[in-house]
Amino acid sequence: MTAITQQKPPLPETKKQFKTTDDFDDAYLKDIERRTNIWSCIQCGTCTASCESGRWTAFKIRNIIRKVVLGDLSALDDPDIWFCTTCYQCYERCPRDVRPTDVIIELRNYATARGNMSPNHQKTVGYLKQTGHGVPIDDKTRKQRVELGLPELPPTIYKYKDEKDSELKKMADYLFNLPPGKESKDRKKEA
Amino acid sequence: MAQKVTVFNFGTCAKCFDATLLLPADNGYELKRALEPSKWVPSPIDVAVITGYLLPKDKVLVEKIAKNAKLVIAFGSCAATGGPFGLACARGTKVTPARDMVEAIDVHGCVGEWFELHQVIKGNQPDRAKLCDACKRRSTCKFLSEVVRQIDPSQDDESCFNDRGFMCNGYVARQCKEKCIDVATPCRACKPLVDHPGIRMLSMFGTLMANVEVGTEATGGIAGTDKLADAPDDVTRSVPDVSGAFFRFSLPVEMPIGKLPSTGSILSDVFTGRPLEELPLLAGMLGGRRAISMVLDIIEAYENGTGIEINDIVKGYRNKLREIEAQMQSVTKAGDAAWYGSAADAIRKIAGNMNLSNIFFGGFKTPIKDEQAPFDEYKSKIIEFKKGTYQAGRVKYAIDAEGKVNEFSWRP
Amino acid sequence: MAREKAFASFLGCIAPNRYPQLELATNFVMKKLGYEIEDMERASCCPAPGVFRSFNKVDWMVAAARNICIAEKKDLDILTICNGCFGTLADVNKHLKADETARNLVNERLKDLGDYEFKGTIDVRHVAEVLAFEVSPAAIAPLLTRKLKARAAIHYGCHLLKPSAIKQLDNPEKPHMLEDLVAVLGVESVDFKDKHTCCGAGGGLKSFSAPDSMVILAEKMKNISAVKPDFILDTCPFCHLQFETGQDYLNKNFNTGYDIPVIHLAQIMAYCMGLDEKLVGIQYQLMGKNYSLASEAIVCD
Amino acid sequence: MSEKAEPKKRNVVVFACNECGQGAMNTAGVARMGYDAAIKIVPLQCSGQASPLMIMDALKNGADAVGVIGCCIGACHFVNGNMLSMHRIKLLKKLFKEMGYSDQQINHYTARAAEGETAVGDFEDIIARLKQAENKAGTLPKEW
Amino acid sequence: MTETIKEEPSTRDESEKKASGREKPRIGVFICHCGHNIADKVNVDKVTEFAKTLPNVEHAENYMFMCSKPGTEIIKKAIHEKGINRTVVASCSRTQHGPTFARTIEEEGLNRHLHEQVNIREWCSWVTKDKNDATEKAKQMVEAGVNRSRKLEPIETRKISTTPAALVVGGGIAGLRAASDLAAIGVKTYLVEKEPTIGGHMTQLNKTFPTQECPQCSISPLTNGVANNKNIILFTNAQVKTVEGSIGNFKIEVELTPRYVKDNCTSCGDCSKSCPVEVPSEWDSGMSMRKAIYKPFAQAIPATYVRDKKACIECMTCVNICPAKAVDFSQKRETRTFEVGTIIVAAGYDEYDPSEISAYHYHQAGYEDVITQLQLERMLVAGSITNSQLLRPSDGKIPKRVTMIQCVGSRNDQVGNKYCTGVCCMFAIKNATILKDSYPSMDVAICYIDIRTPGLNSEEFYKKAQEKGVKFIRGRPGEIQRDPITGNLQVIVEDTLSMTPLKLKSDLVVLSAAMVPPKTIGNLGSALHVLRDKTGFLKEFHIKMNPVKSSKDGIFLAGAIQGPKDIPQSVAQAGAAASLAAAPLVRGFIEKEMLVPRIDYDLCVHCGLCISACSPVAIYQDAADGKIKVNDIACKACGLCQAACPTGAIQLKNFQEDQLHDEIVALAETPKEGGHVHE
Repeated sequence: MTAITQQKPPLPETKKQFKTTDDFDDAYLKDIERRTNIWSCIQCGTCTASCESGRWTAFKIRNIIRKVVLGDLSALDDPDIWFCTTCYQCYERCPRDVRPTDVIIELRNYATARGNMSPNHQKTVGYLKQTGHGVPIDDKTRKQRVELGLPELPPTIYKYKDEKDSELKKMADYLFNLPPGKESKDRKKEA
Repeated sequence: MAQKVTVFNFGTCAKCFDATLLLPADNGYELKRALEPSKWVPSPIDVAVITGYLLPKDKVLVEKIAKNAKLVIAFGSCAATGGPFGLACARGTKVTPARDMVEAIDVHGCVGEWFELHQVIKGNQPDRAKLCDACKRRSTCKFLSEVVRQIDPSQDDESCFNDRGFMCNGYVARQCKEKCIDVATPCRACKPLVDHPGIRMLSMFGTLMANVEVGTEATGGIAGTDKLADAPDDVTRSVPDVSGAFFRFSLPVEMPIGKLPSTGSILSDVFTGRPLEELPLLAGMLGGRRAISMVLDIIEAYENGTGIEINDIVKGYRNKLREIEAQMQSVTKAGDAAWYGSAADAIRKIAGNMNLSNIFFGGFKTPIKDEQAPFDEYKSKIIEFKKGTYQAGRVKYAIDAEGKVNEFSWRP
Repeated sequence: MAREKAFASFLGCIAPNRYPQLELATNFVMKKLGYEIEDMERASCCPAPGVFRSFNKVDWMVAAARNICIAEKKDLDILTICNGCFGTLADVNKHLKADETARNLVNERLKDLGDYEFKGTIDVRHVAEVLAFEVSPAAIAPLLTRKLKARAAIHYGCHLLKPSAIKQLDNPEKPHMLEDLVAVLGVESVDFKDKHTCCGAGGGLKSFSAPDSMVILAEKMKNISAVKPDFILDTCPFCHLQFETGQDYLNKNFNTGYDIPVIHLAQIMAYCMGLDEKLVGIQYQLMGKNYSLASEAIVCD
Repeated sequence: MSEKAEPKKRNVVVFACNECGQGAMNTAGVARMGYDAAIKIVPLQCSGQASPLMIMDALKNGADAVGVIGCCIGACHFVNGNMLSMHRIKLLKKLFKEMGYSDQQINHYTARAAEGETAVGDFEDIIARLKQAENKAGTLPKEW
Repeated sequence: MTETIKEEPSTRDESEKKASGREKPRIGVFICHCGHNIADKVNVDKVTEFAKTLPNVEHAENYMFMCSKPGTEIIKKAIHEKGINRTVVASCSRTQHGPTFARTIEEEGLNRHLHEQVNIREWCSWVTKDKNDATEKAKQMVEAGVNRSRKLEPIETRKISTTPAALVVGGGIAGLRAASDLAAIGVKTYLVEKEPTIGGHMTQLNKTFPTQECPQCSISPLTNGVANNKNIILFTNAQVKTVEGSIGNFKIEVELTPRYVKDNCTSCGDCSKSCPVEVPSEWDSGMSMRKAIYKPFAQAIPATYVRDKKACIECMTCVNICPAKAVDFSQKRETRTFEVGTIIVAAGYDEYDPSEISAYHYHQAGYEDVITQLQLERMLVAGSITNSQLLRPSDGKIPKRVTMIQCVGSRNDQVGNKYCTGVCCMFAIKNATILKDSYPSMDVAICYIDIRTPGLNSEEFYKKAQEKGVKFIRGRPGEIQRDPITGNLQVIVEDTLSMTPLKLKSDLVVLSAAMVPPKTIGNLGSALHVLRDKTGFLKEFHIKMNPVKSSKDGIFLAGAIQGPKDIPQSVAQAGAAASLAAAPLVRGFIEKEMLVPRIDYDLCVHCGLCISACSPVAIYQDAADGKIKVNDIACKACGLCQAACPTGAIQLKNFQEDQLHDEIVALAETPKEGGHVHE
């Protein structure tokens, strides 16, 4: 008998294919619900059918809305939500006026708060904090501006960065102080 | 043998008391006026006329008066049903109608009207003509989508205020001499046509607000769990202040003494929680001998605070009013009936009536019956409500974002 | 109400920092139409409706409100040449005007950034919308010195018209404002498949994962190149950037050999109103270096 | 507190419409569903007939709470009577709040003739709310 | 309390009028044990004793079964001996034995409304646990009953003779069914149809689901029958202008648009042949052309031709060519007035115009191949312009791929139609099946959100369609896209079940457009004083219990005017409406208890809120003297006006403020000997 039991292989670790209540939490829904209209979604798929991004990427807006309605937290960790180009096509066409684009934006806010933020995006935020622009100026353009007879620097916040209590600094201090993204944390560990 | 009639002055507002000055001289009864009832030496009289609002402390005195009088008449809304001062009972002040102290006949009205008093003294019924019969506006009674707090009187004076969502209690009011509706001010039914005017109007407005467009959507859940009345909807929310709108003169008889904390003075108790646009009228009712300066202070405070311009003509008239008031202080004490009559007429001419309904932020509501200057010089502005504290003259008050007064002070 | 016949020009990021010629062209056009243009000193990124709104909606609103306040101080309506900026500023402006709680919240936060308070006294306008509706094609016609006999693939971009509930400019499914506008220049708009879909840049996708955004553009370019237009006409520097770099990327990786010049509405307008072709600045751009507007130009008398 | 409030006899006046309101109550009775003896029913034609006048009348004369029970919204047998009374009660509630009293002693409900439990549910809710109001000492005083 | 200024109600004065109810109230209280049902919980004797102490109570008694013969005898005896003129019976519900006792006192010559039923069984003994509580409650309820009964007044029942005729608005399937049913019962019926021909949408259809019969064949007996029926007077090209009065006697005014062709038309069709003008045919929903003088379709009834004045260029060819000299341009619009007893509204529906949804590009240049289901029907129907071939409008080729889009204009908040039209699913499935049958190689896809096929054989039909190879794709298309070069159409839709976006190449796209209320409904509704609900359809009296009656007595609804319906549902409702409408006419009179409001004109201020509050529109302002008045027959005694009135001028009899006040007082206070209210 014992011999046989010894021969039995251990139960293999399998990825669970079902979801339990732990995977759900509709607390974070409450806010989204207040600002959007998700409860009236009938999953008709008009949004996905209107979604340019969805035709070429794994992004399936209807499915994400479904997850939100169910309170499925995986929606927050799902990188797909970052594939929306906010083109508002679904927003325009939704027969139940669910305003999917707003739902996505809300979700992204939550995701960012959880630290699900891609390195590239952190870089962009970095630009904003350093230069006040998502796309900072480069030397080529400086030259070009001069050639075109424009001032070398546009009269934007970057130009005034050095004046005392520069507003650029204030902006950097007070805006978009976001939690570090998970990836970046991981990277630190590796280093 | 002439009837002995004595008029007693309670409460602060002496308007009704003064109004008795106008009782005809040759009325066949001898009129005495007790400005300070406490000083009155009891002597048997035929008719005792109580004016002003009564507080529990007055009970003894009133009973004493009643003992000596054959007939007690509660003259003016304050004495009869608590009147505008009764609004203070929401904050615990026990304003009591005379009827709750002694056997008394009510003569409603703010200001109480001398000829009605005259009739009652003579033992006749005051006539019961309906205000709506005298109103030039016609009602079609559409269901409301919203309640508006101000209207531009110049546009459309055909349709009933209530049709335009501008709450008017004229439906339940009797005709009076000083019609507020004539100066584009909704009636608050100081002379009720029926009993419980307030609740009836409330009932009527509730009905108006239930828009008749019938929905068939199910109420969801097992019935009994749908507390539809709990969710305040926009229309209900748009009624700024129910007690002030429907129970302006009858709160103490319709509702028990309220539980809100008192703000100290009875005056501020009355004003707190009222919508800004009601203030001038309310002050006109409460101010008594100082009504004019009170109203003008309130108005000017807001005008200065928010930069509403006033042209010189308007200013002129306002000054004239202040003058009249100043003189009145002295004269009414002496009790010069003739002068008082003429002064009252002068006030009516400018301010619409003794409640000064015509004076409003930015000007006057309707043209002043006067040869000078065209109408639009006077037209009242639709004001928007700016949160903040405002002060002028004796008055100081603060309103919140939706234009409700949350503190009021007036130092005499 | 803000001052008439004058605008505070909001540059944004890409226009001044990548395509200054758009900035120049816009000023030229507006001056020609008798508008005065004032700079908005210390204006920052709008910030972009896709990227920054996704990170933190409130901060996004605050930063945008700050920009609006700069114009409010000048008592001028804001003029943008970028759909993104338009998307952000117009939406935030409308939202804060309507929603008091949001306004109070934002004003609280604004105190940190300097002496700003959002009052809601101005509007935010897009150059295309100003030209199409305030000025109107008819009024533009007499000012033209040149006309172009060209076929343009018009790309509206997303945030110019949508959400139509907020923008209320034109029917997003079948708009015609730009078509009407370029018609007076003699430019013919060619219809192509999926005309009103996104260029793929928006919503932070370009920075999040450039390849995916390129896939979307690839389809777009396929449809556009199929109808062989002389150039692509857009109203948004970001789309501009996407079309430029995108064609380049596709050529490099899939040797598609695209070389369709990308021209902003302001550029074409400026050219037809007599701006020197050098200053229109197509030569600075990646695509259509050897494309000359002059070749198709017809001088008006 | 509530223990002390328990034994005292309450009177809750319930205005019930002729259709679903009374119907549900009869059904509840036939099914022998028990509910608080404080419930006293005034049969009306339609819940839309229950005017604030009557409601205040009841409270003035010593009722502890008042409920109005009609058909479900949209199913009123006189088209929209229930809506009318509902809106009036909203106003009344507002008035009570303005006087500093709890607005829980006047309520509007709906019931379904076929389902007694709906009526019983309403009654239980009335009592629950009343107790809550009493504990907060928010009910109108008995005589005024 | 302010002194009551209102005058005392007439029931108070104790004049010597003998008429029951006028004299001093003498109340008899009778309490029933109901076996154990009441007596177990309620101490009946105590209650009886208590009742004796109440004012005006001349007699109080309890008995085992009041409803039994001996029980009622007790009541009669009391009436005889003690001169009781009002009775209060405390037993079961007013619905159960209330009528029994009412009848009892009626037999003794008292008015039935002088009986007050107090329900101490369902509302007290059965629901109260504690005995004392139950007894106390019973006391209170009895006192309340006594107080109420004290001021009750007799209500007379009036007989109103009815006009033995009915009006049916709308000549569609529902209208026809209703009209012919009425006629069969022997009621003279006026049928008013706004189109020049009767038959409605059904005549446009090709086949009917689920059995795929020919609708023409099924409806033509009905149309012919109606046309030839002596009992039915048919007005085509006609619209109802005004409706006055109430159940039993409505006065109707109908406006007739002239046909410009006299009835001696032999429908030879020469005029049409020779007419030079061509316009798209409405009946063919634009799929074919018709002349300016025309007959909508071959089987049209009435067969008389009709001239379209707008299209006509007045070349007079038809006038000259007509062998019967029937064409007559001089005809004028005229109005007919007549009286009817009841009205059935069967105005049907319109097909939703999809061009509102711009992503589908319906009716736009280049998108000719986007059509609606109704147009598809018109193509497939026998003898159609394509002679029942399916040819696509753009190039007349037979399409290889057909895509159908469901819920176009239904379930859509953007266009404001929240409801599900309900029939489109079957409609589409049917057409898909037909296409599959006639073109097996054609590939037919239906893009749906949910397939809804309730009812007989519907689901089976759906299954058949699946077996036939119709593709069902669960997803609502985002747009219909056209390649500007090839001109091909693509339907872009996500197959939500497999989460894949699809681009369906489609040669023909068919939109299943919603059913919406007919355009003319607004005027009709207001003419009839019938309420409409949010969707714009006419509102039924009660959504479950009375879906056929309208909000106004004597007006009934049939077919799609009350909400989207398929043919069998419409027919069924029409039948029900017919029988309901016929009943009072056959009977010859209606009996109406005059339980109506009375108005105190001293208090009425003509605010008119009672008029708006009155659902059956029974209150009106008399044009003559400007007074508000009540139409006793239309009134439903709901009392809404009473609560609405700001001055309490209008009071529903036996529910008057003061009567209810007495009752409320008794219930609000704990019972005390001698009661609360006294004379």
